[in-house]
Amino acid sequence: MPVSKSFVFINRKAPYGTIYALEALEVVLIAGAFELQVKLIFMDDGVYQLTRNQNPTGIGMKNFSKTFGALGDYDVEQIFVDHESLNLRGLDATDLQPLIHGTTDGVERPSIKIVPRSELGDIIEGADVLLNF
Amino acid sequence: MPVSKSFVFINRKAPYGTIYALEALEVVLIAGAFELQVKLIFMDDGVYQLTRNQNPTGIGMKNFSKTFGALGDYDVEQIFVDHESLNLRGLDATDLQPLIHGTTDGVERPSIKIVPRSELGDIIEGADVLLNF
Amino acid sequence: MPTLHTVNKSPFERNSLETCLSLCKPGASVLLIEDAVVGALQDTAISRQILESVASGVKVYALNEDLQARGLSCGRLIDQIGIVDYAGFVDLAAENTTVQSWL
Amino acid sequence: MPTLHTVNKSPFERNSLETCLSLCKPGASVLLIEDAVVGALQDTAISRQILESVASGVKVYALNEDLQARGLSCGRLIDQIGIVDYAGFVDLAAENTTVQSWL
Amino acid sequence: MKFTIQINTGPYTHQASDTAYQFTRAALKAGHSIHRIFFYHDGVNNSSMFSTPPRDDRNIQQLWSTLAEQHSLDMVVCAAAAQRRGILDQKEAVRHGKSAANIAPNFTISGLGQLIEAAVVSDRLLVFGD
Amino acid sequence: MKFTIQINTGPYTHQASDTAYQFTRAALKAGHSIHRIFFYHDGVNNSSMFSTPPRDDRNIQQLWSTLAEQHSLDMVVCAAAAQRRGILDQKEAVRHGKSAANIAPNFTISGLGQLIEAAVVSDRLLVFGD
Repeated sequence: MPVSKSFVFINRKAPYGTIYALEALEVVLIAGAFELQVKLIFMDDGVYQLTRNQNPTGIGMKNFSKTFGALGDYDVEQIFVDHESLNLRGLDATDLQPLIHGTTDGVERPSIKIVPRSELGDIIEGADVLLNF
Repeated sequence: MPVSKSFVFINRKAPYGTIYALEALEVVLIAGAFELQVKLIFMDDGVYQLTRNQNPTGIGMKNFSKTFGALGDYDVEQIFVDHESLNLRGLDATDLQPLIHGTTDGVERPSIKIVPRSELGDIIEGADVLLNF
Repeated sequence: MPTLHTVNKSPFERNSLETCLSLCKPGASVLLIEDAVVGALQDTAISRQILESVASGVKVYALNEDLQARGLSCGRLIDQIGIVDYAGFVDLAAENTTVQSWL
Repeated sequence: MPTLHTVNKSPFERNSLETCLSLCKPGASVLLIEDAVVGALQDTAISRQILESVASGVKVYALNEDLQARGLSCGRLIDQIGIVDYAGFVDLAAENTTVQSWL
Repeated sequence: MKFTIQINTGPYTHQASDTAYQFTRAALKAGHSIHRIFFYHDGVNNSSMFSTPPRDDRNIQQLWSTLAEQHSLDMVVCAAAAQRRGILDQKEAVRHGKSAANIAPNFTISGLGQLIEAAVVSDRLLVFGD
Repeated sequence: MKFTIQINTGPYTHQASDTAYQFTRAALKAGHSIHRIFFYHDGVNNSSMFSTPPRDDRNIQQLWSTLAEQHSLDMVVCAAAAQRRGILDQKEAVRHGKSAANIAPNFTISGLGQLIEAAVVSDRLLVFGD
């Protein structure tokens, strides 16, 4: 395969109401295994994918949000969340599950960065490949 | 079967982008054949179902909007279009295909009535059965 | 003849809740299910419209199982919204004379 | 690195066009396809936002085959929107360096 | 009270079939009766016997078939919608020259008239979809 | 230029598969090459050989199979998504004890790695969906 490309996954759908969030995460994990440079964007209703304390037992589904915690192990360390999307939805940083990754100096660092929308525009413009779910 | 019920079909989806408009029309025709009292509501993007001069040849589909012209023959004569939905979309009555039905005095009358949203609320409250597509 | 209105999509993604609230009558009930339960949170872009509907005599509910699925069950909901489970959904459908699903 | 943004849902039903326009950059192209072509009409609830994007340097297009399907091809479109066919869609995808589909 | 349920979306991709299932179970538990469950549009895909979800996930087709078995539910799949989307019973498979049927037990293919009839005779119609 | 196409919705219900087909034809006509067409989510349902639309309607599965035949297209159906939704090739049918395969000619079941590989080696990835 040619020189490594940067992949940006854009997640805009709420979890559970549709399967897109779950099946997108399966693609992210595969991309992580390819050792690509991977960034994730959560915006619009996609921010609900990261909420704490999800419990879909009552709707008969499994809690796939725990899988986000494994992203650090796949070297998926750059997770961008749209500030405006959180704000419109009455959410803030404390509503999101903490996601971390290890660094070469042995310290664990947070993977989630809350950014203004204009910065998401820059990330999209800078990507080699855009995947939408 | 028990005493005849009034059926109201609520059409809120644009044609061609999804199949709901076409498959809803198939249900309306069946309901017409049951000799029920049938009313149709077109609101939100459902108003695009009634535009004139549809030509989906270029997208590889057939023009099902011609079938609306047959509704009068099935005694489906009460078609309500939301004024506010037209207005927000830059449309007015002249953009819609004329739909007519015969009357006992031999005169053909228009089936489409453009109404304010509050009247749609009344029609929905007065229905025995609501079908949504 | 009160109607139960159900809405299943997020009000931040689609217009179905807004349309529903724009024409439902005093005495009607609106039940948020599936992704629409996100509309039950306080201080969102839709919360004022919900409170106006409640003030006009519309009853608004959210399905508990869907709230819990999305981690939204922790005291952050609009006070005037009633919480029901699937059994309560069935009761609402039986108590009202028709059900309007805003798909 | 200009991006081609495609939007396929009506801006009156979903928020995808609004989100797209809120972050696309001068020099980017936005192509309306499928149900999104209804956004190309003059004097709608979304037309001002489209004109503002055009003024900021974003190029906006609509797919002709989808306009014709919906009976919207009759001189009522926003003047600043370019009309392309499927071959033009392919050219836009080739001329820009990436394609962002706002699903 | 007599309910009829209409389901417009296929399994897994949208929650509608799950919600309809939970509603139906709760209605039966509360002592109501279910006149018919009508699968329309992509809803017909809920009846595919070929579906094999991961072991740790629910099997939506089996949930419906089992519920129908336990409560003698009348589950009808729209014939026209099923043809477009590739759901076949034995008769349709033979008629269209296909290698096998794929419709699961307790689902029946029939016409749209079954939806209208159900709406007429039921106290409530609930539609679950996209 | 080398394109890869991803399709996320099934046939008929959403226009995405039709649009992807028209785009693919136009790209081939313009002299571009198509590295792969990847069917994900409900997109896997485009490969069902059991689909029989009305005679006056297009047959989306056949359109794809024919285009693939003419241009030697690599059409890949995601294995995990196909299992959930009941799309089987002969091997999967045997493995899961189902009565037959229903995947149409020129479609191949494979893994998600095929999507990532395609995105890496292609000049452009286009996603069509809901």
